[in-house]
Amino acid sequence: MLLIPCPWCGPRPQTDFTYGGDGTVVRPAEDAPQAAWADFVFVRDNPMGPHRELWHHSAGCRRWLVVERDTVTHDITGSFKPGEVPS
Amino acid sequence: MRYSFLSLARNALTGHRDWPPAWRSPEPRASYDVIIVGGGGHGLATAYYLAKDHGITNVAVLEKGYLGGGNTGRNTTIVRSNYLLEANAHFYEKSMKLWEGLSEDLNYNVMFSQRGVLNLAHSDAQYNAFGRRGNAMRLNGIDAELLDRDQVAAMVPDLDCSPSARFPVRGGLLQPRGGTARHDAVAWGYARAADARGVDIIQNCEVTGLIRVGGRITGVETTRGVIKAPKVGLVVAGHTGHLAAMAGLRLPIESHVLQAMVSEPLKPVLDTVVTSGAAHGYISQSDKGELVMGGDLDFYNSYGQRGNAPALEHVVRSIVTLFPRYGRVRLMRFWGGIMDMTMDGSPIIGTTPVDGLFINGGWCYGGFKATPGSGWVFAQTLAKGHPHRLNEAFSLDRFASGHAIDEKGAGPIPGAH
Amino acid sequence: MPDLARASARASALATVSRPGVGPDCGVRLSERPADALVQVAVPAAARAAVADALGHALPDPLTAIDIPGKSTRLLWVSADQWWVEARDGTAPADLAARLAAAGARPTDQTQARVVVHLAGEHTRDLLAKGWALDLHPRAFPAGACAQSSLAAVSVMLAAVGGGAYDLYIPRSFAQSLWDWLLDAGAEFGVGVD
Amino acid sequence: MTTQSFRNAEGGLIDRATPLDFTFDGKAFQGFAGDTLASALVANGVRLVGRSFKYHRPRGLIGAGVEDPCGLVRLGAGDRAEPNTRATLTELFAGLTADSQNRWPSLKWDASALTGLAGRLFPAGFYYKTFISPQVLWPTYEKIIRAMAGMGTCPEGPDPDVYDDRFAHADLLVVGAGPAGLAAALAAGRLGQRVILAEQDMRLGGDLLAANRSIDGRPALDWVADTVAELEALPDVTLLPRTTVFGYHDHNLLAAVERVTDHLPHAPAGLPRQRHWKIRAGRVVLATGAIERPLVFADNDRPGVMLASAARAYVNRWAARPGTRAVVVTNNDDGYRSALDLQAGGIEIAALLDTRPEGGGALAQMARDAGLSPRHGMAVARALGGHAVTGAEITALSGGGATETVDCDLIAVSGGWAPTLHLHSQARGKATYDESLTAFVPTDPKQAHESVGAAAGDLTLAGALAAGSRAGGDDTLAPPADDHPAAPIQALWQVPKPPSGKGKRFVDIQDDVTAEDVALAHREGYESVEHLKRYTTLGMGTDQGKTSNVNGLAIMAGLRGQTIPAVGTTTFRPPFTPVTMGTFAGREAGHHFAPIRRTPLHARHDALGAVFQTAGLWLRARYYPLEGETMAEAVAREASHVRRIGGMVDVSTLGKIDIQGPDAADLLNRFYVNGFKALPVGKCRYGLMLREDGIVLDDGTTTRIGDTHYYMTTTTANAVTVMRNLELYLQVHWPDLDVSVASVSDQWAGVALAGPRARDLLARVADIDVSNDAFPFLAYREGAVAGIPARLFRISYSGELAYEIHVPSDFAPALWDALLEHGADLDIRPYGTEAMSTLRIEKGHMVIGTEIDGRTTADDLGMGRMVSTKKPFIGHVLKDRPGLTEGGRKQLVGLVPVDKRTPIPETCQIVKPGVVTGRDPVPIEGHVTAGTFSPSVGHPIALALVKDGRARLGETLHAVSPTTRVRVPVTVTSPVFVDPEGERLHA
Ligand SMILES: Cc1cc2nc3c(=O)[nH]c(=O)nc-3n(C[C@H](O)[C@H](O)[C@H](O)COP(=O)(O)OP(=O)(O)OC[C@H]3O[C@@H](n4cnc5c(N)ncnc54)[C@H](O)[C@@H]3O)c2cc1C
Ligand SMILES: NC(=O)c1ccc[n+]([C@@H]2O[C@H](COP(=O)([O-])OP(=O)(O)OC[C@H]3O[C@@H](n4cnc5c(N)ncnc54)[C@H](O)[C@@H]3O)[C@@H](O)[C@H]2O)c1
Ligand SMILES: Cc1cc2nc3c(=O)[nH]c(=O)nc-3n(C[C@H](O)[C@H](O)[C@H](O)COP(=O)(O)O)c2cc1C
Ligand SMILES: [Zn+2]
Repeated sequence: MLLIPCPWCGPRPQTDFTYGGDGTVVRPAEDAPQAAWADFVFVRDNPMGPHRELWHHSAGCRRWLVVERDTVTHDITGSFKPGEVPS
Repeated sequence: MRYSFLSLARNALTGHRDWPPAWRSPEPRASYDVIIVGGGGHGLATAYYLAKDHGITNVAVLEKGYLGGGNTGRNTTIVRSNYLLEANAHFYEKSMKLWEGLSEDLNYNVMFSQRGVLNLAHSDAQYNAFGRRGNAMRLNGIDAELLDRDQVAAMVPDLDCSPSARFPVRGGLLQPRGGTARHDAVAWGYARAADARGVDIIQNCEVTGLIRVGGRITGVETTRGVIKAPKVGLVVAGHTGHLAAMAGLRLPIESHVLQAMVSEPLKPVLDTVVTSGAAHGYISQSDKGELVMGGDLDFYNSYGQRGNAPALEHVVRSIVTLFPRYGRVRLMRFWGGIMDMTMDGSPIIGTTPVDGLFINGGWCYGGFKATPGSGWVFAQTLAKGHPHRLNEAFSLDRFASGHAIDEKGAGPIPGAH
Repeated sequence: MPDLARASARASALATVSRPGVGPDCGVRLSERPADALVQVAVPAAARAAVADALGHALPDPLTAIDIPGKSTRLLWVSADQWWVEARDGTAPADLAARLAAAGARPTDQTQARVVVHLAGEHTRDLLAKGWALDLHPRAFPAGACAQSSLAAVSVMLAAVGGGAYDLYIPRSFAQSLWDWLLDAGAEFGVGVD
Repeated sequence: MTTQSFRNAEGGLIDRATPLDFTFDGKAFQGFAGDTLASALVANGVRLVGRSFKYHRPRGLIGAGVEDPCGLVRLGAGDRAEPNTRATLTELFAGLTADSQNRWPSLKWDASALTGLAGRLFPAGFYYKTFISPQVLWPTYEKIIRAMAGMGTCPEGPDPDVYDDRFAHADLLVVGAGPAGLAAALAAGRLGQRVILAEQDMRLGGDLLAANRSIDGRPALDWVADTVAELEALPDVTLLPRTTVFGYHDHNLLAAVERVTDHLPHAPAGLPRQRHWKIRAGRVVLATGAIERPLVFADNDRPGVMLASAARAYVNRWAARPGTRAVVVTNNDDGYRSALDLQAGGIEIAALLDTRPEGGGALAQMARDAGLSPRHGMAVARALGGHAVTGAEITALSGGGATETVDCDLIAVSGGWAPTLHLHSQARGKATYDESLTAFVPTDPKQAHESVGAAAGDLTLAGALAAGSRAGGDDTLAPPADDHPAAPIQALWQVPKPPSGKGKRFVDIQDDVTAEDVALAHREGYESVEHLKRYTTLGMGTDQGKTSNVNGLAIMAGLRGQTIPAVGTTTFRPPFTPVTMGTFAGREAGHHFAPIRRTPLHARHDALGAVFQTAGLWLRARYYPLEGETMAEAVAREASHVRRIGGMVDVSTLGKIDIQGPDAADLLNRFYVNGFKALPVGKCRYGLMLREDGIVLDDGTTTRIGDTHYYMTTTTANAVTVMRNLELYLQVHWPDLDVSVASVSDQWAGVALAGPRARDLLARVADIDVSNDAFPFLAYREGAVAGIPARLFRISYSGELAYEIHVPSDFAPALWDALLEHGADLDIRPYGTEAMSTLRIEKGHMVIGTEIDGRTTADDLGMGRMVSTKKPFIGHVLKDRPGLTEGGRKQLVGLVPVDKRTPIPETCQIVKPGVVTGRDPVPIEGHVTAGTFSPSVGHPIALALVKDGRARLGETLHAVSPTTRVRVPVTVTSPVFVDPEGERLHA
């Protein structure tokens, strides 16, 4: 069971969270073309290695957070509030 | 040497010293007509049908590890064609028909065991949904039977069918022709048969780059050097996204871990494959005697090929809840595999925007059953340069165009199959 | 117009559960402690001071719960800029909510959304540890700490209230189910209901 | 009763004052407290304990602990039987019963042993080569193969026992309570750390329990006793004997199983049988020891061939002699220690063979001093005997193969020690081959763990104590110990076949894999260790190859002409030893598999005799049957009662969300396809939500209850998803919107009051003006109902004049009672979800799962006109993709049976009338989503999704269900069967 550090609550078991997928995809402008929207909804980098991803602390503070986790080792190297993610 | 009881007996007399290798271990040549990346069941089947049906034998299968060491070697071996949507139904049924003659075709016993696959329904709503699916199957020419609770109880006596169960059994959808097969044998059988037709199977050869010239594929870089080919097929399951990125492609795929487990071997206790979507678990018994079980994904991107406890526990909870008799049976091993989860739960088999590069992937957690059919249509796609009627719908551009094949209706979430 | 007295007739979510008596060797004792008001409040940063004024106490830090001295009111942190105000002094939820709204916060009445169960006894931690993944060692979770997490697959709030006792805030619809679980899981230690 | 004729009169960690009776294969025996089943069998001279997996060869005990591959029994009987249980890990208790497995009719005379005679026909993987043609015959062969395979038989019935989960946290988890582990725990414990020490054995002490060693000049067991006593006194140290750590997961979570009551003749009430510990540790010390390897020679599986360390463990720890006259064969110094201990335990050493050409360290000298005469360069070539060893054919390894025969009943073998690095490897640590040990040792840990003592490849006692102390945080603690300088081990992976060529040389003794099978795999190209494993089943048994894997891969390395590290190992996977499914499931199985959600009115429904239905985690009142009524009758009665008179239904399961803030209207406008900006205070509006891909997600009503305050309802099914989505968009995509959301699903209960007399009843109990003018369709008011503060909505799912009354949950029973009481003379009655469904089908309203099935668009459902073209909302772009807008899509329609009589089952697909359903695929026109008998129109009706359905009104199609042999000619109609103008709604 992963131990996910919530920026608000501290480290919590994975079972308290809901996974939200790739946290780097950006919702397009409302008037962006269909192709951009299809990209946002369907297409992913799916990297082997560091991955920034969304998790929802659903059994805790109910905040969404951005976790930086290696998809091979599962090591977590960062956890951020949305909007405070370093580039 | 053809395999048969007679040849086995003859070799017994000579202490089995004369069996030839099942496949050669050739050095890679400088170029091939077709390169298949990935020596799992699908890649090997593709090579076999390329040679057998299309006469294309100058083919290499490149495998980074050992043959069948990917998902082919780690899946729960359920074979079925019980799909609702037409594209799926026709494709998987083609695969089922190939299974039915596969051991003979390959001259290798893949132990295809049509013991029936039973999906449990736990409510009227689910029972009706299964009924609709079963009826769609029947209209698509596929066997299906809708069982009520008593029929289920008679067929699977160890199942808790009491009305007081947490998720009472209402009935089930049975596909009698569904069942299991010996997973490793499928890889080995295809490898041996492809090798016999001249295909080079090259193990311990990892593809590290895809070589493109002016939007066309011309070959691959590997840990054993550059190998040229005008056509390259990616058949790497959980690594599809990783390989496609080498050609600059991003895919509607995420890689996730699915876990499976086996119990200690038991004398026969379970003669059917039983699955419960509501309880998130499925189970069968292998010919060697272990109970083979699996369930849901771990639900986060992973290339770890190992799982974590919660998903595992959930599977066992559901199995013990459905089958209270198995509580004292011990588990002896669990493991994980990397699934290429697509955004609609259906595979992608066909061409790509890169000329000469073809993809066969996105099998989610249901591609073992597709192995023969997948190889068969993909061989045709590679040979002709365009998809067969049976895999036309599984195109890469279906997402952008709104033609997703969403069997579960789960939407663009890479978690369903 | 019918009987207005009915309005005060709150029916507990635990009205029909089994309630074994407290024996001499009960390792865990449960009791239901309905709050008079439990208001969830989102407090915009600008309204913090006003809200503290209205409550007569500063809002607690993350992961802590404070019993306001001299008042039967507890403040619990629930999320970024969100707290629960729990009153046991007869305050009506609507009045409390109105006070908070007047201070510029956004109150939501949750008084009847949660069933509050008090757990005490020497084996309380052992019982909770069967379904609660967070560390309850007094060094990690001292009196005054609170946390939301899953207990036997139900999302709950747990507050350490001192003396090895805890208050458990269970979503109402799950209360009976979780109560049954507590009795089953606690059988090893003996569970009684005060 | 057989006497314990192989028990020494003195010594051992057994309690001779507590004799315990037990049976094996029905025969009565006695042992002592402190025994395992295995040691008690040894003490009673029982050699033959089981039959092998494939050839059904007679098998005895080979090990004394987790490594033993063969001593598998069926423990107990009936529902509590435990198949494949290792005798070496089973603590003896009074009344224990055990039976051997995989044999018929008896252990001694097993008919299937004939397969062994024809063994040549069954080399590794034989089944791949035969039973191929004709494929249709395979099922017949398969039955036979399945019956022959397998090991134990499943318990007869449902498991009667309870299992438990237990989360734990520690600064330091120590796995293994040998000298290294005890020292680590002690050091850390003294420093005030929170320590958990887990030991699979019933006793703490590890190797010291079975060895004659001394620490600090005193018997080592005294040190163990002192250490355990001190640990027990430390408040933050938890000692867990009988606890196997079996899994090492990510982020330092380790899983362990504690056998709580397995060793008790009668389990005390309330205690779980086994406990599943989930330990999150700051650091982990792996002090798991090492496992001795056997030697590979002909017929090395005969009962009486035993690991030398096991033989000495039986003698030292249990005072039980595994034989009377032994041949000891070793390739390393430790074999001498075993020979000495056996001799001291009263076993005659017939021969002591050292496979090394010469040498031996201090222990060899001690052996010579004790009168033993080691013979160098010699090995056992073949064990003699059938059901038990009767002798050994021994041979010089360098000689021409000449053999001599030594009479003996025990062959004690030592092939060297392999560190128990399973957990280290599970945690992604590396294994490096150590030439000097001829074994893999743990290196490069990837998590916060370290291996110490024998587990790290240090086989000295002083080393174990020192490394343990250091790992515990204090390297000054370690006491000195009695180690002896050792001479190097010899790598010996197989002894050549005897000149007679007789016998099978087993590598994996449980799964019957021989050195010849390894060679066959190599010959046929299955030469990767992973192929070797899968082709021959080497290491795939219940012991997971603890004694066989290294021998097997070393033999393969030899055949491939490569080094052992180049060939590599197979993957170590959890569990370290097999764990019951019950333990995995823990308490949250069966009844507690998923928590149950109940509405505040649950007890009221129960009292009214409701039949409940599961909906997700919820239990909902489905219908309230009268005496003798079928469900269909009850539902028709309830539904028609609503239309004619009035009824009330519990709608508390709806998702309810409190939305506040200046941008709330904007948020709603972005979530729903229809406009919400202009919704006035005091009004409700029905809304439809899409997913980003343009497919319908959910529907519900949202009410503006204050200027910047809204109350949203969602479907029961999507309550969680919609709430999570609101949070996602507010927190991630649109952080600029100033809105707060809170789920209030549990705070509010809801009752829908529907039917012509609904208003009459409401007027009696509510304190507001409920006239049509004052409270029109889609109006909202706050007021009191029966004195209860309530939110009142004039909305209707049934299509009737209807209201929803929401009250805080605790008041719901009072509300329900008041409505029943004041509605009694109006004849307002409760109805269930099934009647609600009938009413909605009559109105063509859709639900999640059938019409809103994750594939339908707003237009498919006939809601296209609701979709705004003036504003963006979630899904607005992708809903226009060609695939979602082209012709031929399925659209929502109604169906009426042509004969106006035959019900249309919900399982139906739809075809054209002429289409014959048989073996060939036929075109499908659509499918039924919902069907019911409509009391309002007086005949069955259905909703369906039909290709281009709206253009086919009036067409006759056939609803077919081949699985249930149903075919109903139907006419396509509008999906609204009742009150299409909505007059009742507005009445
Ligand atoms: C636990 C589990 C249970 C499952 N249960 C079922 C089931 O019951 N029924 C069912 O139908 N399906 C099931 N599946 C899915 C099924 O196993 C897969 O869909 C199927 O086996 C995929 O076959 P494949 O040949 O495409 O992939 P694989 O067998 O994974 O083969 C791909 C190969 O590509 C190789 N490769 C990857 N990258 C490179 C590279 N760069 N260079 C060279 N080679 C490379 C890999 O090593 C691998 O051998 C399950 C999967 C798992 C993990
Ligand atoms: N000279 C030799 O050849 C030789 C060989 C082997 C051992 N030894 C002796 O053995 C001792 C080694 O001490 P040590 O402490 O390293 O090992 P140990 O063997 O004494 O103790 C290891 C302990 O770990 C337990 N264990 C293993 N895996 C476990 C798991 N997953 N869960 C719970 N418990 C588990 C075992 O039951 C055992 O009690 C020394 O006395 C050493 O001299 C010597
Ligand atoms: C259908 C099936 C049956 C299996 N049966 C066994 C078994 O009897 N014994 C065993 O040790 N492993 C068994 N395994 C698991 C394999 O040992 C192995 O864990 C799996 O193929 C994944 O490979 P890996 O663990 O080497 O990564 C089985 C796997 C599958 C797919
Ligand atoms: Zn949090």
